[in-house]
Amino acid sequence: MIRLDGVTKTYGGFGLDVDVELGNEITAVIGPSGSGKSTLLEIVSGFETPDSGSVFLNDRPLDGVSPEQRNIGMVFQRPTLFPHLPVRENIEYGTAISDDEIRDLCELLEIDGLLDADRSPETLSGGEKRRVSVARAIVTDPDALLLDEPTTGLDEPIRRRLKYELRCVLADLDIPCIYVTHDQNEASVVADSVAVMRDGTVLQQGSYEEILESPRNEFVADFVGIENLIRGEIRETDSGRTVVDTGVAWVEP
Amino acid sequence: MIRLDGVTKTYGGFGLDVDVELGNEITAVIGPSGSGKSTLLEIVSGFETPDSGSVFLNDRPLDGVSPEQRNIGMVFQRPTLFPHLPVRENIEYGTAISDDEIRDLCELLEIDGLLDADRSPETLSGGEKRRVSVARAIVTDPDALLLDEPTTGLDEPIRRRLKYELRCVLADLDIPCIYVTHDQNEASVVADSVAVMRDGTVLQQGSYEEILESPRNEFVADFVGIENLIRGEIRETDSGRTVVDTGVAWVEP
Amino acid sequence: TGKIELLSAGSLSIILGNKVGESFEQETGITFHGEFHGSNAVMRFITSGQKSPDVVVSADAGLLRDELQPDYTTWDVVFASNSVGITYNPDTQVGRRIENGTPWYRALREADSEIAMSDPDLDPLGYRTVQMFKLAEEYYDVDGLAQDLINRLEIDPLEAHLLAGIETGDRAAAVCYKNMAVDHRLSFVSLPDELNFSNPEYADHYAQATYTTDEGTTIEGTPVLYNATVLTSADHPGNGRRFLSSLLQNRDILSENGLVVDDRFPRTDGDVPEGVLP
Amino acid sequence: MHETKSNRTGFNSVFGGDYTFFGLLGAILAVYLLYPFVTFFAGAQGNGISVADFTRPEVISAAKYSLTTAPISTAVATAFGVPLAYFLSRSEFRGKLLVDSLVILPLVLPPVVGGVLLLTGFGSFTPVGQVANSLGLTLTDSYIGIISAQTFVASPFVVITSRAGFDSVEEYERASRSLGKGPVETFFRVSLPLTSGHILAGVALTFARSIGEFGATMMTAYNPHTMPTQIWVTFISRGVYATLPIVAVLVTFGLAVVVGIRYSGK
Amino acid sequence: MHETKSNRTGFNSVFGGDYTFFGLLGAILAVYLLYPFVTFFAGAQGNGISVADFTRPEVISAAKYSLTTAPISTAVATAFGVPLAYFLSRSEFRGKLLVDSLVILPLVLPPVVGGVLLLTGFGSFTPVGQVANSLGLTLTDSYIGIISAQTFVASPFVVITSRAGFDSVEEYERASRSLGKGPVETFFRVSLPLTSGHILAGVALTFARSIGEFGATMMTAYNPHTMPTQIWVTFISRGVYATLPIVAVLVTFGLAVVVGIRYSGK
Ligand SMILES: [Mg+2]
Ligand SMILES: [Mg+2]
Ligand SMILES: [Mg+2]
Repeated sequence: MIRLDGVTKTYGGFGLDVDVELGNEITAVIGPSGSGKSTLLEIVSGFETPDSGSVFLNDRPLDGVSPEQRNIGMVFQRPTLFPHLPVRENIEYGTAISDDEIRDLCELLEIDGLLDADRSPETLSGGEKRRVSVARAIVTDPDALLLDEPTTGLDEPIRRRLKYELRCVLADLDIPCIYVTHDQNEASVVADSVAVMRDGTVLQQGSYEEILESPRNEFVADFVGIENLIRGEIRETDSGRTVVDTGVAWVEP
Repeated sequence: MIRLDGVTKTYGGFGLDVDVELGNEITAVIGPSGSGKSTLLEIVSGFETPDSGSVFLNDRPLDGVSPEQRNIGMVFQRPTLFPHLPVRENIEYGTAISDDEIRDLCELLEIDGLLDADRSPETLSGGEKRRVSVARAIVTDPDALLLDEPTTGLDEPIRRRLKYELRCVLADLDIPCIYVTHDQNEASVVADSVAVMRDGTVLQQGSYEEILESPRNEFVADFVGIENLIRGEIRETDSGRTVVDTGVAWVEP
Repeated sequence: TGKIELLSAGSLSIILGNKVGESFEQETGITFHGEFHGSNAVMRFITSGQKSPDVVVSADAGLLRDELQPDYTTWDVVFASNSVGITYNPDTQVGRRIENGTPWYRALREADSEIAMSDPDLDPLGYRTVQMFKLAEEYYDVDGLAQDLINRLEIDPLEAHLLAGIETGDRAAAVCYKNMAVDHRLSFVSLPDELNFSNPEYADHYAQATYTTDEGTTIEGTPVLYNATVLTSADHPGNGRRFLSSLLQNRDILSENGLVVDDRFPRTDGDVPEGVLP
Repeated sequence: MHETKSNRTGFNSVFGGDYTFFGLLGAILAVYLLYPFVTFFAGAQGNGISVADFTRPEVISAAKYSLTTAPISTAVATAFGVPLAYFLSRSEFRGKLLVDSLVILPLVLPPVVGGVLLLTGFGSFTPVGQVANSLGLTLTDSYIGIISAQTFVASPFVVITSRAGFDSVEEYERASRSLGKGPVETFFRVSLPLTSGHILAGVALTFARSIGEFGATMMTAYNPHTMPTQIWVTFISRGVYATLPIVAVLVTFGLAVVVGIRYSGK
Repeated sequence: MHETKSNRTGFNSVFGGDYTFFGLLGAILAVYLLYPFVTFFAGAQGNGISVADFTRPEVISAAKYSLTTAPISTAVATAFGVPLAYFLSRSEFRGKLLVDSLVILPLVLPPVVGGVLLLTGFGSFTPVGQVANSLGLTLTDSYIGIISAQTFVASPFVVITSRAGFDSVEEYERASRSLGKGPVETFFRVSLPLTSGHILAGVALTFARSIGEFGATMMTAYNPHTMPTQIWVTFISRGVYATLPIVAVLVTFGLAVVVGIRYSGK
């Protein structure tokens, strides 16, 4: 479980102000660019220090804990495979594991063909690079996993396939996974729950269905892809009942 | 039509020695790495000068003609889109064309969505980059087109799709296209005819079917993917008839 | 044993650095370190606390006394003189005319190129050059000679650079000390004692010629007198005195290299310590 | 990367991590490089150098000569050095390795020796010097002499950095050539924009080196005095601390350009 | 890119194209830089400099001192300059822009002025100099003095090039940190291998500058003579052409290292 407790961060004209709790499931963080998604990841991973507030990982406060001591895996927008190391040494960079373990993991991610000899990461395709970078992150058995738009730059069919497979792999880990994306469709496929961000704050958090059913405001509705939004005026607000005039006749069948 | 007439080129331990004629069709040049495929392209495009012999394009000798005067389009292994120019300016780099023309071309290559505003080539997916680089080359209406492993580094599904589409686009151009690949399957899908290279020479040239039916030697057979090769000894060579002892009983059904 | 550090006028670099220094090292086993700059730079290094040698040698006896007495030393020994003259490149118009017997002042005055001199604002050789021209105007009785020659002058920063210009073909002629031309194996025209600043007896005559620096200080002509001292704060004062003594005994080396060493030297100033004078 | 506020330690790593190890090692060099400036400026204050000294005529004159030569030397070095770097990056010829190495010679050589060599090449009585003289040009002790010394000493920087840039954009040039553009058009439309960062870095270094050039300038053009020459003259005639105004002006100009170009490139 | 045989023109572009435009412009600078060497060596021949002059004791002694100081200065500059570059690339702190600019100051300053400043900081009568003296160390006119001058003048090169390298590998370091490796391990396993090209280039420049350093060395350590100081001394006492043997040796050493590092990097 990851908890951000009154976390704020200001620089330039931008301010982040977040108070959320993320369980052992896959949470998609969506929102337009500049909404603070990447900054959120940087604070959780420890590459940025919040101005105030604290981050907790399984109730352990992470104040003053440096990135390498947090045991939080990361998958970056660019795959950042170490170009001077062969694929296998990339995967084993964080921890040395047995031949059997690495074989199993790579079969799961369908990259077992890349372990041979001294294959350089520069010879890999875009999709292969992403898979290797996921393998490299989860092989260290992290307590949480952060993914920053891990399918960006891939062609659509590869992207589609990768996100379904990521869904399966991440769900099996049973740790908090924060999956940043700007694509609500990707969020709906990969994640158990969704957090919608704008201007440095989390507007709404919940399962995709919850948000679809009752978006907190127009922005959220728009962003999660609700297209049948009907504008109206609130006429009456009774206890438990709201009468809305949408200007459209409505006939109960 | 491209003709290489006694073209030789030596450097280091490597020597190229080629004598071929390539018609207004797609010729796949296949062969292992180091067989001289890329050098062949460099000589045709004018980036390398042969030690002896000449290259002819539609019977015009290209001796002393610099690359930019040959009117030969190129698609490189790396897409080499100019990073400082938006996608549209990349496509129009060689020649300015009308909105309609560029729209038609890009629809054909399914990249019309990328022409908007100032989209930078760095934001494109691998497949999109290749398509833009093909568009950039053919928009100048070249007299020949050279492609150097244009699908390398792409994920398999994207690669499969791109090669089929390249097949269609290139066939319509009705100019000589030299398509270098190390993948015989890709050659069979894209090309009308195939030239197999090894150690700087063209071992055999013809349609894929011809080569499959009568490979000149074991290397060619191996390289074009014939797996039912049966070794044998020549017993008799009569006029028009060769009796081969394969050591296997053969019963005419 | 131990070592000795010398800070000296650049024009003595061969004599002191190679010849006297080497023989001193061999005789005494004392490690000799010589460092050579223009005399003004030498004084500047000492008075601004950047260098603290044992022995200081100046190409201008007055300069050393003005700058170093009484804070850094209380005495000195004048051990030689030098003469100012003309060095030239024989492959130039000026050089050819001088070799053909044209008087030096006519050759220079009618030269087709600039004549090099040291910087009169920084270096005694520089202002002596100007003063020498003034003396020459009277001596040869040629009106306007001094100003004509001064107009032809091009300033080189340090004594040694003058000769670089002659050697490399950037300069036709330059005014320099005799020993410099000897060291560099260059052609040299000697001047009469009335003009060459070598004779201490002509001190009053030399003093008639003056130069005013761009700082506004007026300098009178003085004989070229090389003097030396051991600094009060020297780390190796004993070695320093031994070096001076050795210098005063090696008169042959000095004269072979173009310096004037006759019975007028050495001349002392202040209380010279024991063991310096032979 | 955004700038973060300083925290308790005074240092705040952008990685939230501990860079003390590197900071301590690096601080040794930083202190070593900066300490002499501190003692110098502190000493000058104690020696009564005042603001008025900054407007002394020789300070203004030296600044004028430096500012009218260093930019020209930089422009000359760039105008010829960038094509040279490009030619070396693109062409093969007999003896290329030699030319390639020799153009960095002035970097290895002490500038004062470079100055002597320039005199052997361009002095008044050398063949080149005589031709120039007959055209009314003086190659030594003149504006030309200053520029010639600065260019000799400083141009290797722009050549080296540009060459590294050009070596990295060859593929893009092939693309341009195959699209019908000749070498010159390709150079201006592709190579130059893609290597502008490298070139600017070289221009900055060349300018810094030019404005600080003393050794070679002293030999080829003691007159008129540039800032470095004037620093030397002032040092000899008036001592270390009297040089403060020119040192301060020189350092300010040099740093301004280097820092300016560096940050404009980002 | 493979080397091609020369063709009729003598030049053979690897692009089969016409680089005359660049070649002609570039040749002007190349000739300008090389011509003084030619006149110098030609002049020396005419002045009877022989092979025997290369084995004169002062040539051998100067070569010895240079070769035992320049590598140490380069090592010191690298050992402290690379961490400094890394710290500047990774950390934010008050006054960083200042430190960042000031470490390139020695590049702008004429070396002889740098030498004067070093004397104001480390001379025998300064506080630092007195502490060193009491420990039996002499900071001027000694091995330490030579190394101190060379390090001051040459270290900015390795700092500048390494900094550029480190600025480009930040993302890889984040990956390493997220995989549990601390800053020091990350530095040695990721940052250093990925920036070795930049660092080597800086080391080469620093070495070239160190071995050719004269201006500052003359001030802080006129003795013992390094090659550049010996060139100066020979020049003063015996003239321009007598310096040829040391100039040749100096240039050979400097170039060998620069070229060696350059080609080993490829
Ligand atoms: Mg982002
Ligand atoms: Mg190839
Ligand atoms: Mg891809």
